[in-house]
Amino acid sequence: MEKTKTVAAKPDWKKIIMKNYSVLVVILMIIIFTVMEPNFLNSMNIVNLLSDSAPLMIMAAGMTPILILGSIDLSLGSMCSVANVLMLAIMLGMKDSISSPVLIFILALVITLAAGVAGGIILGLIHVKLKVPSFIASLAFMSVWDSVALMITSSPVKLPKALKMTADWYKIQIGPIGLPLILAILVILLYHFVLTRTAFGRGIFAIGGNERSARIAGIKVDLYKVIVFAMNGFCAALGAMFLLVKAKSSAPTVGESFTLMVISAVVAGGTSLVGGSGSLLKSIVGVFIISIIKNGMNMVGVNVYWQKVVYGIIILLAVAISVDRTSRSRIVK
Amino acid sequence: MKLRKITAITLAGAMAAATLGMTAMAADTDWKSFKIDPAQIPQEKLDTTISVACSIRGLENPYINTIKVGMEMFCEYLDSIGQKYEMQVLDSGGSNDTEINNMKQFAAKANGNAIAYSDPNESAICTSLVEAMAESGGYIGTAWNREEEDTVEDYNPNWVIHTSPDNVANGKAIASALFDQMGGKGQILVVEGMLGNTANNDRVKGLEEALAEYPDIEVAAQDTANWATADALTLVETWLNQYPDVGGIWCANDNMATGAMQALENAGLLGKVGVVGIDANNDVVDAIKAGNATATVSSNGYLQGGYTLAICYAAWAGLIDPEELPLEYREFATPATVITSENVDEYIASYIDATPEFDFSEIFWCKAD
Amino acid sequence: MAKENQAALTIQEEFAKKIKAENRREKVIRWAPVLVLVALIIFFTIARGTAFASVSNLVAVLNQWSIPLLVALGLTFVIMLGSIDLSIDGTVGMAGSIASVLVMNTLNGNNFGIFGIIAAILCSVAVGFVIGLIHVKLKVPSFMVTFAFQNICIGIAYITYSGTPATVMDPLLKALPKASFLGIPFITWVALIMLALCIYIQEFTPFGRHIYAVGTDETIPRSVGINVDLVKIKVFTFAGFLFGVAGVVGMIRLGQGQAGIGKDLMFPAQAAVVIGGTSLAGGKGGVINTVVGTLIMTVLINGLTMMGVDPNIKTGIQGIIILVAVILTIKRGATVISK
Amino acid sequence: MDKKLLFSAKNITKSFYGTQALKGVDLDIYEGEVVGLIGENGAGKSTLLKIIIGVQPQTSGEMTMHGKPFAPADPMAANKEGIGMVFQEQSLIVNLSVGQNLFFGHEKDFKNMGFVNWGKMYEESRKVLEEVNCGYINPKKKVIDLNFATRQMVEIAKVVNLTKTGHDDQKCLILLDEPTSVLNEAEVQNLFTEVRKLTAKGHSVVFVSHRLDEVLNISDRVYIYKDGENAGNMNIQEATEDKLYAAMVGHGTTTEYYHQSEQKKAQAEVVLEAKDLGLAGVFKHCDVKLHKGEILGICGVVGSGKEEICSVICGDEKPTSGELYVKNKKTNYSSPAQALADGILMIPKERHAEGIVRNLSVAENMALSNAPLLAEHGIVSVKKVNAQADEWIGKLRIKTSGRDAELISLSGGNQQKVVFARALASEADIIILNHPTRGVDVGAKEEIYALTREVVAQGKSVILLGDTLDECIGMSNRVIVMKDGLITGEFQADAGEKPSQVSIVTLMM
Repeated sequence: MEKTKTVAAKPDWKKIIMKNYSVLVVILMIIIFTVMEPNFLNSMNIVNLLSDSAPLMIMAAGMTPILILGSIDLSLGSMCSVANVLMLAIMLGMKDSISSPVLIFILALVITLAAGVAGGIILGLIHVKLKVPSFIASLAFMSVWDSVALMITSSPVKLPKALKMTADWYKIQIGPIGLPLILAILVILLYHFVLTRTAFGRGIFAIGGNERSARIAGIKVDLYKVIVFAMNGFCAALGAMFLLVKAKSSAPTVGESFTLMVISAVVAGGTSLVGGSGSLLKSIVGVFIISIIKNGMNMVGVNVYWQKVVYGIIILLAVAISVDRTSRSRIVK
Repeated sequence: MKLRKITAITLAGAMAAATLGMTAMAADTDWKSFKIDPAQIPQEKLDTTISVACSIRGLENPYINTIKVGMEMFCEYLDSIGQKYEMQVLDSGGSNDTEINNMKQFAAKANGNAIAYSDPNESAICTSLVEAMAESGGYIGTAWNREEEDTVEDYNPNWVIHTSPDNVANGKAIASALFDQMGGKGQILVVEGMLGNTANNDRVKGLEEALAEYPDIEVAAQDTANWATADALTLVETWLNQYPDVGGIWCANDNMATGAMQALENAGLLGKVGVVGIDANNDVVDAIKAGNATATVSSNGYLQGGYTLAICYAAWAGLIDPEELPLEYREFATPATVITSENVDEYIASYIDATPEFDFSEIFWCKAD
Repeated sequence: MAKENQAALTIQEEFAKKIKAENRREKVIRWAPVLVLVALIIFFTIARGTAFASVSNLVAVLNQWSIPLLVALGLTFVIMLGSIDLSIDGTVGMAGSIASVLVMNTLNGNNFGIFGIIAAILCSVAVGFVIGLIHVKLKVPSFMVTFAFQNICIGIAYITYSGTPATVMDPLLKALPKASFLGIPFITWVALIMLALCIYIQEFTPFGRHIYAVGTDETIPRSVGINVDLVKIKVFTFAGFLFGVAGVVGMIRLGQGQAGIGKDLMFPAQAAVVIGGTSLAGGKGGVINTVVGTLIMTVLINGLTMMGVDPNIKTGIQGIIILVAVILTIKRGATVISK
Repeated sequence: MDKKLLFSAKNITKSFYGTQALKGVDLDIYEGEVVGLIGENGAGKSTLLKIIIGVQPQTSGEMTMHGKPFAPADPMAANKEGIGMVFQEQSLIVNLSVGQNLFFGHEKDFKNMGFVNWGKMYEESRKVLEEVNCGYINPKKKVIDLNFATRQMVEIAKVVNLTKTGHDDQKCLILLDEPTSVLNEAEVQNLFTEVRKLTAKGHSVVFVSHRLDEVLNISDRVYIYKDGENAGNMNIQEATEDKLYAAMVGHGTTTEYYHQSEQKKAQAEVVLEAKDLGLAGVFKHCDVKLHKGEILGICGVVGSGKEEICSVICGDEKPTSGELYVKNKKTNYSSPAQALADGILMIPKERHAEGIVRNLSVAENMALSNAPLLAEHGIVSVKKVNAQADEWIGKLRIKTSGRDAELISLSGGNQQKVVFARALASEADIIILNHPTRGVDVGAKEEIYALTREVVAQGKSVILLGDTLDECIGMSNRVIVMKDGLITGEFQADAGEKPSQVSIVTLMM
């Protein structure tokens, strides 16, 4: 009996550091960029760093559990475009019938979020019920959402002056941190809590680790998957709202560049693409890695022709350092 | 002054746009001949490192490269007057969000000692870019895309100027050139740029205006090639099987015109079908000379990039006060040239065979009269 | 009524029936991509008649098919490993741009002819090799390595011509897009030769078998003593080679080298490979599947263009047809896992 | 012993990340003999085999083969020396054909002008298959289309062939790591015949199994390992199940293996009833009743439908005919989650594929099925999860570095214990045990039997598919026999009135 007694877990610092290399990457990058351009850490840029990343952050929140499932969603950016143009179209539609801009904003937001959730559910159902791999299902939906966005508004639309005040909150600061980022991080923390401390969340990790085992163990695999995709739609729509108030305008192509950026941010944070492991907290770090690279390159003023080369190399270095190598047996695909 | 002669063939549309800004007909002709006098710039300004940037939407398009070159020419001028500076290009890759972030970060870096040329990705984000710069105290000049309701006076003094070669007019001008060449009747193919993009929508709007004036021209097919050469090639290649008797191809930019011409060449129709585009890419200009293309429009990116920064610089250096400038000197059209077989030799001689030279001290020389 | 019938059957008969049904289903799944292709061709022929089903359009389709085929072939092997390659847009654009500034062109005085082209392909082979090396040795997921190299290679393409793309002046290269042999365009021949090479590698070399094995379960070949890492590096390198060829062919087709040659090739290629029936999980599918998949994509785009579908909804229709085609090729059932 | 020594390993040790898996074991194999290798899970059997085949190197110790020092860098090197291994996990590539699998890694031998000559390879394959009496297998067939037993024979054929390539007169050593776990009785007999044929030619075989009867049946000599050390070896003439058991576990055996003294009669209440249940092409007309507090054994060969009937009851597959009543309520499950809501849970047979989540911790794996029960207001209590893990780690003697260890770091048997703990911890009151003791060592088996008794004593019910017939009879209150998808017999099996094995086997075959 005594030989099987479990030892009280001591904090294994080596393991903790190995599991959190991505934080080291962030610190390293901050140091390097500050040395190269002292203004990198001036107050205005810190404010930029701590508010610009909000849309990316919120979308990473939706994508992380999808990657934990071992799935992927390539339609995220296009879903975001749809929500972006839809929200402004709704606001414009209500402009004449409802007098309070705030009410218009809230109503439009609610409808948009509902649309995002609905979009996520449709994708989730097709993936789960028809067994279409999420990669290809979402790839098809990328095209579909692109068309839907263009059908809603074929041109970018500006937030009319009468409704501009609804975008003012975006600039509110609490200390150096912008309100949007605080909202995004709150969403992440809440979602993180759900993922780690509810039966649903624990189920997600089990499904990602071994779907058959999870199913036999009585976990509602299909339902949970659809919920995760619905949440992703929700986050995409929320991110779309952020982009709307940030740019004070909508555009049917606005989300395009986000899809791969979001996935790379989540992976750079340390969530694995094969599923079963990962964390939303890591994704916060991942988003900062991507944001700092982009910000730092603008700060340092890299030659325009070299920008993409430098961006690619830094991302590669960041991921190569932060990738989780603690599990030796893991196969990397 | 060959340059003068070419710019003389400016667009009626562009001029109309210019007159829009002329709310008060201030006859203050002095501004036109305003010259930067380096001696008036305080030494402390010259010793301050000013951050110079142009914000662009990507590097796929050679026209955009001319803006960058324009900035570099202007920076050579800064060298010549002993101004310290740092130069960079902000590439948005066609993303609104990235362009706004870039501008905010650039503004943060420079702490107010900044001037920027910006080609907003969409008109809807123009003011967001200006706002980023205004908050830091830097100076910005925008080009092309801006919502009609916005005016530079909303962000005094930081939004120094907005110049606008008129996309609607450009689209219409090349369409008219094409239709004239076709004898006013026949089928055309329309190759659009990226859907949902302001520049594309405006150019197509210009095409539609021209179509209204030429009732015998019929659009056989219309689709997007996403501003890309390869996509245009595929598109036109397919269409040519369907409409072998087509008389002309209207493309929303020159990259796509290149693809259209390649498709024509493969089909043995090069030179027999008119092709028009916008941007004055070298290969399209050469094709006009060879008789393989009909027309393109030069918006003169060198001039746009260089002079916009020059005016912003004058504002930063305190030589001009934007608030005192009459509106017609803050919102105006830069010269755009329709290049056809008539003036192509001249254009080649001054812009392709020779690098154009500009005197950036005459900051308002860039204003189309 | 079905129930009564079943009651009359013995287990063995039921079993035989079930196997038959399964085989039938299997057949449908196996042939679904071809059926989709045939259906598309029939539909477009009815809708657009001789304009679609003409020799000249056949030539156009072959032309338009060549580059996607080259790209998708390279991707097929990568996907058969269970990995993914996002670098396509970059590598293809890079190879095309490098080639254009090394052959006789409008931008500089270079005139290395065939050596310029070989050098350009070697560059993308090198990129493929480095991708494989980093992926295998540093254990970085292929998704991330190739995403990074997508950016790096587009950057390199920009650097090669710094602004104005080089137009090809080499008379031979200029003549090639129009050249044809037996009625089939030159660039399609290039693609077909590469296709033959891929079939050879897949079917007639040990390497081809090893790719399947690594994709199925890499612990198995490892236990037999096969150098799994080397197999992966070879696959990425070979993919790099095919992307390089695609880039050069794209440059020849366009008569110009630019980063844009590779633009938007990647996602359609992924779709084509999967529509063809190659499994994203690895170990299943192959080159022939990809031939059908790329043909579906090419015919679809060609046909929709001819139909004059509103460009705003064209991509949407493409998406739906991709989805339908994939749904037809997928095994379903409670116990099937899809990621 | 007049036989020639073929292989010898002396004082082999192996340590992994700080834990000592082998503390010094020996193994001598003479030509033409079958050596049985037994020991509890984690005793070091698999580790030693992996060292011999070259998957991993030993930390210290020497090996010789054919009298020469032997240190293979990889399995291919071992093959060249005449050592081949059939791995515990299947190692065929399912999307390749049988022939391509047989010669996997050796395709170069068939290369001609740059092309692999598949025709020649298939011809050779046919010869190889015939040599192991499997000429009926078409070498061109894809492995994915074969059943597990056939795959196992292909696997054995592959190893036999590999070890012979190039050296026809060389004597080989073949390592079989639990080769019989997926085979039915007839196939096991067939395998043993093949093994005998091989040894008759002077080759030697190492046979690892948890089924002591099989070890006694086939082996000439038996080695016993315990906790990474030698625990003796004996000739088969002197070995009995009791002796082997004692040597493995380290203390005396109890013949009351199945705790029959604690077996209680089932209650009258029917908790689950299947009426005319059927799954097209697999089983039909099945009427099954399960009583409260009952262990119902289902016997049958692989393919009799006993596995699938469990899949249907636990909700994994939908029946195509008949009705299923649980606690007098008609059900129509479309997922195991729905069945769990009614208190039905299955411990699956394929542990790796369906039982465990390898990258989650021990504690999390145990909490998979009952997370909602460990929650307060929907929030899962980490304390409770940990407490539950500690409780079961102790109860089942699970060998792990702690509840937070990733499950994959545990040995196979201990993983099975975790899965077992999960089912017991859940509030399910109808538990389907599908080969619960597969791959579990003898000591742990006994604990699992005792726990099963405890479970039914609490009023829960169990459906048991035994790993052996003996187990099924010994544990059950009632036994159902299935053959070809139909129920062919039913026996009362309360303590003291157990049916004979023979009477059941005749209904199975």
